Amino acid sequence: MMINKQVKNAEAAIDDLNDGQTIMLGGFGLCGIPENCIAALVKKGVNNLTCISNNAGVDDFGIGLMLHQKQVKKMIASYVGENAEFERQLLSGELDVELIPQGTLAFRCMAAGYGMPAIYTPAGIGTEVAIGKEVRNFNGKDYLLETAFNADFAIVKAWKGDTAGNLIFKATSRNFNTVMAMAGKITIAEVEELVEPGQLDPNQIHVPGVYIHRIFQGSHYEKRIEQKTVSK
Amino acid sequence: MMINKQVKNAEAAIDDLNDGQTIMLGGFGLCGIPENCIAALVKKGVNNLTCISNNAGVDDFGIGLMLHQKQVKKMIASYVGENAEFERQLLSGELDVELIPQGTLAFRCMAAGYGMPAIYTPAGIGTEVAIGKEVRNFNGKDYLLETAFNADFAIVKAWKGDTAGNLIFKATSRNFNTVMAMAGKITIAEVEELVEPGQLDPNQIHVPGVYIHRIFQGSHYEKRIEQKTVSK
Amino acid sequence: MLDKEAIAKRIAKEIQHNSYVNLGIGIPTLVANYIPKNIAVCFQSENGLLGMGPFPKEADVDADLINAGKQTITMLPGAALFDSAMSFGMIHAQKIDLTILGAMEVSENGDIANWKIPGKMVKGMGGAMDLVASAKNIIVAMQHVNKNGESKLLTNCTLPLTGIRCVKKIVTELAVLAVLPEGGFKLLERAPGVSVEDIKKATLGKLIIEGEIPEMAFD
Amino acid sequence: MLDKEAIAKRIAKEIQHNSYVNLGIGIPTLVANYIPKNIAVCFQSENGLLGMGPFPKEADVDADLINAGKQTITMLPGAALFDSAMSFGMIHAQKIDLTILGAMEVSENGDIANWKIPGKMVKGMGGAMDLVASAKNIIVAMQHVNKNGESKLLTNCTLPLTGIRCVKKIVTELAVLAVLPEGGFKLLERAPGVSVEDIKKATLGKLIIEGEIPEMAFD
Repeated sequence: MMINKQVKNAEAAIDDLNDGQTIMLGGFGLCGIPENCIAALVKKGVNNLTCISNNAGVDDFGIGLMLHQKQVKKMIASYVGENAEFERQLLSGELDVELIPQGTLAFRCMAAGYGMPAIYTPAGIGTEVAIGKEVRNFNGKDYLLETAFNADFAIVKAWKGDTAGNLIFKATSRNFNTVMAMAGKITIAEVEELVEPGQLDPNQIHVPGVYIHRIFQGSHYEKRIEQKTVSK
Repeated sequence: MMINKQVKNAEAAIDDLNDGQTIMLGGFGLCGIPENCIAALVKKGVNNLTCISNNAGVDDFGIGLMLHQKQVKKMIASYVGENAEFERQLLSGELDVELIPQGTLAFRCMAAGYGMPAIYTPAGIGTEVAIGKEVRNFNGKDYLLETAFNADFAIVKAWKGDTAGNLIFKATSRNFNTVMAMAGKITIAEVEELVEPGQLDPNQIHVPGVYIHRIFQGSHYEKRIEQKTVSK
Repeated sequence: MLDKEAIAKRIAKEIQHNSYVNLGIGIPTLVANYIPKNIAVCFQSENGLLGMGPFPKEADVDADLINAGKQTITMLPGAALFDSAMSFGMIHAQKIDLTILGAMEVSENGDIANWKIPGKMVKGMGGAMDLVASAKNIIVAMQHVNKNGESKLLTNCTLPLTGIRCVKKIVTELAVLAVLPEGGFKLLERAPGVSVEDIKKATLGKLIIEGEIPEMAFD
Repeated sequence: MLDKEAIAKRIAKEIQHNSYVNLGIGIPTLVANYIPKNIAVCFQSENGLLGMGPFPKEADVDADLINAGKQTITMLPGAALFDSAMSFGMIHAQKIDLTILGAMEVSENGDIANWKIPGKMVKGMGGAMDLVASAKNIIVAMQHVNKNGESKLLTNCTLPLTGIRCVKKIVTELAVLAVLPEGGFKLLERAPGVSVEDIKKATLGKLIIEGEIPEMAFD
């Protein structure tokens, strides 16, 4: 009998996510973000969160919706442009922001998912990112020691999933979703299409179900596009 | 125009692989080993090699064929059972053997492929594997510092590939082939089926072509089974 | 005294619902045959598979689908394939709930030796050092004494170690024992027909016996 | 003086056959439009794609397929998708041959500043610090002077750094310059109609001029 991770919906999935916790949210820009869970977090009104995510959404979508309700105490991200409310909270000191290189963000997630306590990266050497951090030289090149993230929840969005928790992503919506899925103490996956075990090709699975604690089929995906660019 | 990595065959692929070099060979047991390239290495008679591979083949197949010809100076592996010639060379001192934990083998390859100079692993703490290595405590647990491999060539075997070097593996023949493919200074991939760019689904590729320097369609795969076990 | 199948059957009772389990070579492999139907369990093979199924029918044998013991196997619905790095990543990140493996020696503080006998052939540690360094729960399946009649439950291991302070429970042909955090083998159950005295004789390390020791139940 | 398209066109000449290239936002993105047909080049987008193609037709727009600038894009035959960890892994392992990006300032020893203006809004470094810390070859595409007419080619950067000793070449509206390993901007080419004197006036850091400086050729 295969282990079943299915929960009813986003509300059920985040039921025990509480004030003051640290959460990871997958996505790059608005691509591959867990829309249903973000909506549920906004509805639940959970506060004082530390959010780890590459971006902070835009004013009226993605993590921007949580910022608007002042649910976020601290944001750890690599790029936070194009968000007026974010800017206001940052400048007023309401929001604590830690900006880190995008690769460092990915590797600190990966480290957590691989049971590595820390990793070495050359990104940020000689910059303010290196301040207060251990620098070590290997083979003539300097590296920063960066520690694994420790997140209470990771919330990711996949294209397809099965009730055993196996996930498949589409195109560039994969981004941070894989490494965050592997990094959460509790990982919640929302998927566009949830199927029974055996319906996904085991060879094509991007994240094995062992990393996933709760999974549900989301609904009403808006999948907003930040920069629609077309060629004639 | 897509970059083309195709070479004619195994002989062409290993043409500049020379005596004394360090090579990685993918596979777990005899599953997913680069049969064509091993045959070409045996035929070429290149010597004094340092081989990094999870196993050392069996007496008359896999890396065992190279051991038989005394082409291997040093073997870095995690498990080398069931190989009489290996045992003889080890006991006679002809062969230098470094046994390392299987996860450490995988991570030292991965580190090379990810540009990480070293990684921390708990495997081997308190054992003879830790002798002479740096031990560091993170969050109350001890870890060993293990350095990235530095291999002149990585030789892997995939199920399908395209001329741009993209690879897809089948079932458990994936094993070390992915991380080794990413780790070689020059990586050679032999595949059962080589197709044109565009024939593989970009979403299903296990190793992107950027890691692969030479690719060819192999022939006459024996795919020997070490332990055929069936249920009635 | 239990035979190998009975040891495997007893260990199967330790497997919890909704758990991910890594089975070593030998007796541990047999455990899969005794999982109750109502228990959801997913077996990991560290060469890159979650959802390992039984051995294949002759017609379904696939050289590309083997377990860590190099045996041909099958996949169950819901299985997932991955590479060796991710496999040991999930082991080190403690995503695998239980590891069951064999041992040559276990010490009373939970050290384990199972990969090398100096002077004899060294086959290598394979994935054992990774598994014992990280598993949340480790159960050892082994004979209580070696071929020379010497106890394998020792004060300190004499063979090169695979890992330290990691074994939580031991199931042998004679007994089920817990390794206490503060050290010592706590006798939990006797095999049918085996006396506490028999177990005392076969155990060299510190044996802790409190109250009546029940006989194993198998139902 | 070159316009943005001409800067991109000049940089395109730097791209070698059979190379993997990462293009930053702004002028670097335009470079893709000027690659000669006989040059095989593969563009990486660090959010997880190798083999990035042109913008899609209206009917082919896919919210799940964007580049690092969040623009909708397409994939070319032979493209491969991966996650952010592998993407930056291949960057750090120097599998990407060339990085082309914009800058606010470059110093004569190759330091680059392009992510933050203290006191003003901080948008974050995104992937820039990873790219400049690892790329084998970095070309900066930028204006020679800022909006206030101040040189962006300095002895030392005044803005917070993105990376140190990494820029190899700079292409501006006025000139092509190499950053020498021992320090200094070596003038390689003048833009059409631009004199060496014009470039001297616009360059605050150490400018090295040896012999006749040719005018850029574009074909």
